[in-house]
Amino acid sequence: MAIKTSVDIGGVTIKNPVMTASGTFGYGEEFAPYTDLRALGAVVVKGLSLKPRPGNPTPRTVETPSGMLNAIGLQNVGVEPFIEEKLPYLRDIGVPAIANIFGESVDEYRAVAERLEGCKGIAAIEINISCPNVKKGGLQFGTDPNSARTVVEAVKAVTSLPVMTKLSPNVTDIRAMALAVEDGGTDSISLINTITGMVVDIDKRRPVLANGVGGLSGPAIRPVAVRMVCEVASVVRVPVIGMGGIMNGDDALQFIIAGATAVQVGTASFIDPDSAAKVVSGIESYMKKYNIEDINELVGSIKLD
Amino acid sequence: MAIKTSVDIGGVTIKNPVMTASGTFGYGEEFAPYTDLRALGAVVVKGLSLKPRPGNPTPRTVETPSGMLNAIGLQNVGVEPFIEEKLPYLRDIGVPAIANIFGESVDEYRAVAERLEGCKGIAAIEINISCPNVKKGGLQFGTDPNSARTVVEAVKAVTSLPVMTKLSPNVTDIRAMALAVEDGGTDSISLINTITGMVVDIDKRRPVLANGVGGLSGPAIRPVAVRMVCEVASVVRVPVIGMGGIMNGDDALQFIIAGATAVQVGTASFIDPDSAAKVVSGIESYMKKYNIEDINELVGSIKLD
Amino acid sequence: MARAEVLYNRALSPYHFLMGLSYTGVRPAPGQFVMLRISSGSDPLLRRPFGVFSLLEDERGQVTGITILYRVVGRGTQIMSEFGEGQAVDLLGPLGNGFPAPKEGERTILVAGGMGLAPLNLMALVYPESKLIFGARDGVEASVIDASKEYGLLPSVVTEDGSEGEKGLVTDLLSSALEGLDPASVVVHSCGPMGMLRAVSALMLEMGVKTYVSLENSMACGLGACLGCAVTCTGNGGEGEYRFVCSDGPVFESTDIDWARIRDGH
Amino acid sequence: MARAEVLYNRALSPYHFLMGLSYTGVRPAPGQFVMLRISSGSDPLLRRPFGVFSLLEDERGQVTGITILYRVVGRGTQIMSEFGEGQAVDLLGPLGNGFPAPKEGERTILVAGGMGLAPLNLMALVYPESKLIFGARDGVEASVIDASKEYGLLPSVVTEDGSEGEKGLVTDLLSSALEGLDPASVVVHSCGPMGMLRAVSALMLEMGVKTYVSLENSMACGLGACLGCAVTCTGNGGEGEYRFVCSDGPVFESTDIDWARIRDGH
Ligand SMILES: Cc1cc2nc3c(=O)[nH]c(=O)nc-3n(C[C@H](O)[C@H](O)[C@H](O)COP(=O)(O)OP(=O)(O)OC[C@H]3O[C@@H](n4cnc5c(N)ncnc54)[C@H](O)[C@@H]3O)c2cc1C
Ligand SMILES: Cc1cc2nc3c(=O)[nH]c(=O)nc-3n(C[C@H](O)[C@H](O)[C@H](O)COP(=O)(O)OP(=O)(O)OC[C@H]3O[C@@H](n4cnc5c(N)ncnc54)[C@H](O)[C@@H]3O)c2cc1C
Ligand SMILES: Cc1cc2nc3c(=O)[nH]c(=O)nc-3n(C[C@H](O)[C@H](O)[C@H](O)COP(=O)(O)O)c2cc1C
Ligand SMILES: Cc1cc2nc3c(=O)[nH]c(=O)nc-3n(C[C@H](O)[C@H](O)[C@H](O)COP(=O)(O)O)c2cc1C
Ligand code: FES
Ligand code: FES
Repeated sequence: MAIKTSVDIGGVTIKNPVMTASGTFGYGEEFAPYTDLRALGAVVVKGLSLKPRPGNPTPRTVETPSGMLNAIGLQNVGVEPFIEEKLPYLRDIGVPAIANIFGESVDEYRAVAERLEGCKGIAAIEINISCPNVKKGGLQFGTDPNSARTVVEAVKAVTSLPVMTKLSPNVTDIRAMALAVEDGGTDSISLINTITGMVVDIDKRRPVLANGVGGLSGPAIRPVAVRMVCEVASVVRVPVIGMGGIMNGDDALQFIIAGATAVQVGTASFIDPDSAAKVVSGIESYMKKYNIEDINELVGSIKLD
Repeated sequence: MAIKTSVDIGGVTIKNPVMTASGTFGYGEEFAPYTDLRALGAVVVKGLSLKPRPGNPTPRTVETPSGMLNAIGLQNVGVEPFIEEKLPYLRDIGVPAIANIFGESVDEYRAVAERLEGCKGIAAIEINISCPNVKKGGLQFGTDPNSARTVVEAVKAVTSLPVMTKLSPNVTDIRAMALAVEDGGTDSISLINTITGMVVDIDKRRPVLANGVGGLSGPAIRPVAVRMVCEVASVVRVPVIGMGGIMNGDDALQFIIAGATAVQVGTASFIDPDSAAKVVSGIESYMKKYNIEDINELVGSIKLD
Repeated sequence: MARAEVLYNRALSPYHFLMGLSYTGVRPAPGQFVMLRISSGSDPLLRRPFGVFSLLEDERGQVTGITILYRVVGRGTQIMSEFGEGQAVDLLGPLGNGFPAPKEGERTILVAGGMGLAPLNLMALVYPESKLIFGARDGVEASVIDASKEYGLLPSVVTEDGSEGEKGLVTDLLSSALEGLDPASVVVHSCGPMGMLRAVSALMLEMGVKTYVSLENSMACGLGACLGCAVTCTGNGGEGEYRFVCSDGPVFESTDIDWARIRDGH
Repeated sequence: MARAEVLYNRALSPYHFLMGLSYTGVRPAPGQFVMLRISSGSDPLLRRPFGVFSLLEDERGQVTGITILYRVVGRGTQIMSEFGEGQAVDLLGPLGNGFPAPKEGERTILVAGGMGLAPLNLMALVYPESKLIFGARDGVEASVIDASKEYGLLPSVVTEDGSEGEKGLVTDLLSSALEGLDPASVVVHSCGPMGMLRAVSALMLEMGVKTYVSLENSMACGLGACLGCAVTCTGNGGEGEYRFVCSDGPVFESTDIDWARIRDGH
């Protein structure tokens, strides 16, 4: 049986629905010794800001039950060196790169997007709105529907690339956030980013992470992520990209059945650098087992009664 | 060394800071064969409504990585049979019972609280606001600060018992919820209730739980719970009671150091029915190790820098 | 709660195992179950329920251990299948209410489907005069019956594909077993997949034979505390009500179950 | 990534173990490390990093395995200590950059504190002309040095409480070892607790001896991808910068580290 795994994730078609998640796969090259990058639908690179950012002091990560917290502080080389030094690798081997961008003001988001305009090898922009809006006193763009919409509109105005907007789960109503960014013109919606958490070192009586709090990722958050993807997919028209604790093909299928057109694999790549490729083959095995010719038949096939 | 573990949780003093969490310890009696109930600070009973509630169809529970989802649907005998049939057991053995109450309208909350007025053996009322407000079209009391404040005020108006209000973590800003219920007059604040999640059965292509979604509890959510307790403790004056994934004394100490005056043990009791008693002795060992004479010295002792 | 130790962990097929566990508490009655903790960490988090297949006794007849018969279906049972001798396992039980003891003059027929054999094997050992009927889908599933035969039990066996015993369903064997018997003198005890229990119950209701079924359900606590293992029952004056597999069951009289409101999937 | 098997898992003290693992990949250089997966489930979730203590070779000198020396400090190492022979373990590595190879005429001094012995033992085996200094808090911690002695190494030993070797600190031994040597001809390689590395580095800076330190840090990936294991370095034209223990290290020249901005706790 010939199976079709390619999906349209909003203005761009990728050969299979599996990407790596931003911040968990470096710039791709780091994983080349351990996995076949060409097996992937796309690689979403570490979040890019206008200027390089040093990130937070250490400890930056701590393990939690079936998960981990990270407070990397969005350390990155900055958009310019990314284009010069990091992007060529993925472009040369022919793997679509998705640029994850962030800023502390609408202007900064816009400036990063502008800089990416016309860069060969970039298939789409993913906007990370889980970022403090310094102009609004640190309130996150990702928790306020209006700020989120504004960011999306600003980026859309300066780019010809498809735009994916990545939602934060730290909100009361994820549907409201999704509708706001859809209204702002996003071509697709990805979720979830990490859930804010803390681990206390009871001997030192201070947080383990130097930053105090960090973002929870990994299998622990999967049920929350699946629920939110299901909620969002049921209210928006644009494609939804699901993530949160995906370790294998079966986990990815939960998201796809719940309504995700594609998925991203994050923390799993730390444990097994070949995880994303294994997710691809896991999905294919499932499709063969159930005689599903086109992955799109599965998207949102969940029976809610 | 004589150590003092008793704490004032807002108008009532319990001999140690460890309670069982509502819905995870039945009405106490079920656990008598497996643990010494008298070792506990208090037992919070299964949520009570005015009338008996049948609850949801099965499956009602499903395991997740380091956690579980439940969608029991608040099945309970109703407040009247509770007082007649269940309460006497705890009263007779001298363990303080805390009545967890809920309703689908402010009137129902008030009515349950009224019914509990003057009942011997009840040390406090815990208001579960993670409940759909049918009058407000199913919006949860627990996600809207104004509704939450209204419920607390209504209950406070009819009861002479100390009132603890239990917050839902499914909100953008837990501090705003905490301040609202403090403003409503609550004597203490407990958190967190479960985080909404979903698991999909990929073979049947439907949610595993008959109810679709359920509440995530267990170690998986602990980092989120500790973070929220820390946030709430830093803004309110009333005592905070922390819970979410506490499996042992060390876990409980994370919450206490982060600002909780007391803790509740939930899901852990399913895995080891003696868990809560073990948490008590774990806390005592820690106090001895660090020469802490009064548990209150530890409360909120976290260094955030 | 007791700290048990794995005495042996024998493969009966690639998927089926018989595990002996040291145990010295209350004597488990047929139909009762135990909850095993699979990991000392938090994944898998919850205990797993298993029926008691047989008892191990010392020369004075004191219980020194139990056996459980299990099939690998997921992560927990997969990990269990890798346990070696001496592995420490935390055991909670015996829990629940077993099968009612046969009364004088009663003919007891035990109808087991697949892994439903576990509690009925102990029943057959404790009440040797009962008749044991066992059905399985195929030869692999039927392999567990060897464990019963080793105890000298002489079950009637059917498989759906005829690869072991006769070809057919347990209801076929049950019908023949009842031939010539006074329905009022017979009690059927049954355990197995929901579809089979439904069929057995319907047939026995029709024939007027009192029937008990042992049910399974997702369980978080096993103690009647989480209210997770609810099963829809008739009763409550015809209005219907939930009862709990762990604390009210796992054995129920089949007429107490509201079969119409149960999905066979679980 | 490779599927390794536990060849042996020997207790050196109640808390210290030497584990042999089958391994046939690239030959690990002294100072490189491997990441082991402790559980096939999700708790513990992340791999754990360990230095390579020694290599196992066949008669032709091909690498057939590695050993790791570890101390039980938490859940992961606790579970490891219970691994039996034949246990399958998923191994990622060798990772990171090891110690620079000694140059002609260079005097190599290896300064190990506690578990910091692991990478320096391999260094001492590969470069037998180097001098190994080992310090530990107490006798229990010092027990690991026996594993080095079994390889014929002749370390100088100090303990803080004097229970093994001389009483003192590694810096005492290091000072004596340097007596009469030209500082410019010596290179010190060091691994151990942060406080010790700080002291060794300060002393060697003062004496003008080139020093390399092998650092530890919480690691999620070991591949330079998560950016979790950042360490504050001088450089970037004096502005300071983060470098990564897993991919830039674990071995750094001590003057590259911005010691003032590091907490000793980790
Ligand atoms: C009272 C009782 C007695 C039991 N006795 C036995 C026995 O003697 N031998 C035996 O092999 N099994 C028995 N079971 C079933 C056994 O508990 C499950 O097979 C086991 O918990 C699965 O664990 P797992 O981690 O391998 O699978 P999981 O990964 O948890 O689940 C794998 C699959 O099994 C299904 N499953 C999980 N739990 C149950 C359950 N309780 N009942 C039915 N399906 C389930 C899941 O829905 C899923 O499809 C009994 C169950 C109950 C409630
Ligand atoms: C490059 C490198 C090489 C290492 N080589 C060795 C070695 O050869 N032998 C050895 O015994 N250990 C070594 N370690 C440390 C080892 O990785 C940790 O002891 C181990 O990960 C702890 O796992 P756990 O689950 O037992 O402890 P956890 O429960 O994860 O933690 C228990 C305690 O150990 C601390 N800890 C956890 N990880 C580290 C770490 N990476 N460094 C320092 N402290 C940590 C925690 O903060 C906590 O206080 C090395 C670490 C690194 C980064
Ligand atoms: C170490 C680490 C760094 C991350 N950095 C970013 C980032 O730069 N931008 C972003 O949008 N998300 C970032 N994330 C979030 C992930 O892309 C993903 O949304 C989240 O981890 C949930 O998926 P997972 O459970 O599969 O890891 C990061 C996550 C981790 C663990
Ligand atoms: C099976 C189950 C039933 C619960 N029922 C209630 C309830 O009736 N009322 C309530 O306020 N919380 C209820 N909870 C939430 C717990 O009291 C607790 O807030 C939550 O489980 C987090 O703590 P834990 O991780 O220690 O379990 C229930 C939780 C579980 C797992
Ligand atoms: S399993 Fe918890 S009530 Fe039955
Ligand atoms: S451990 Fe991930 S970058 Fe070093």
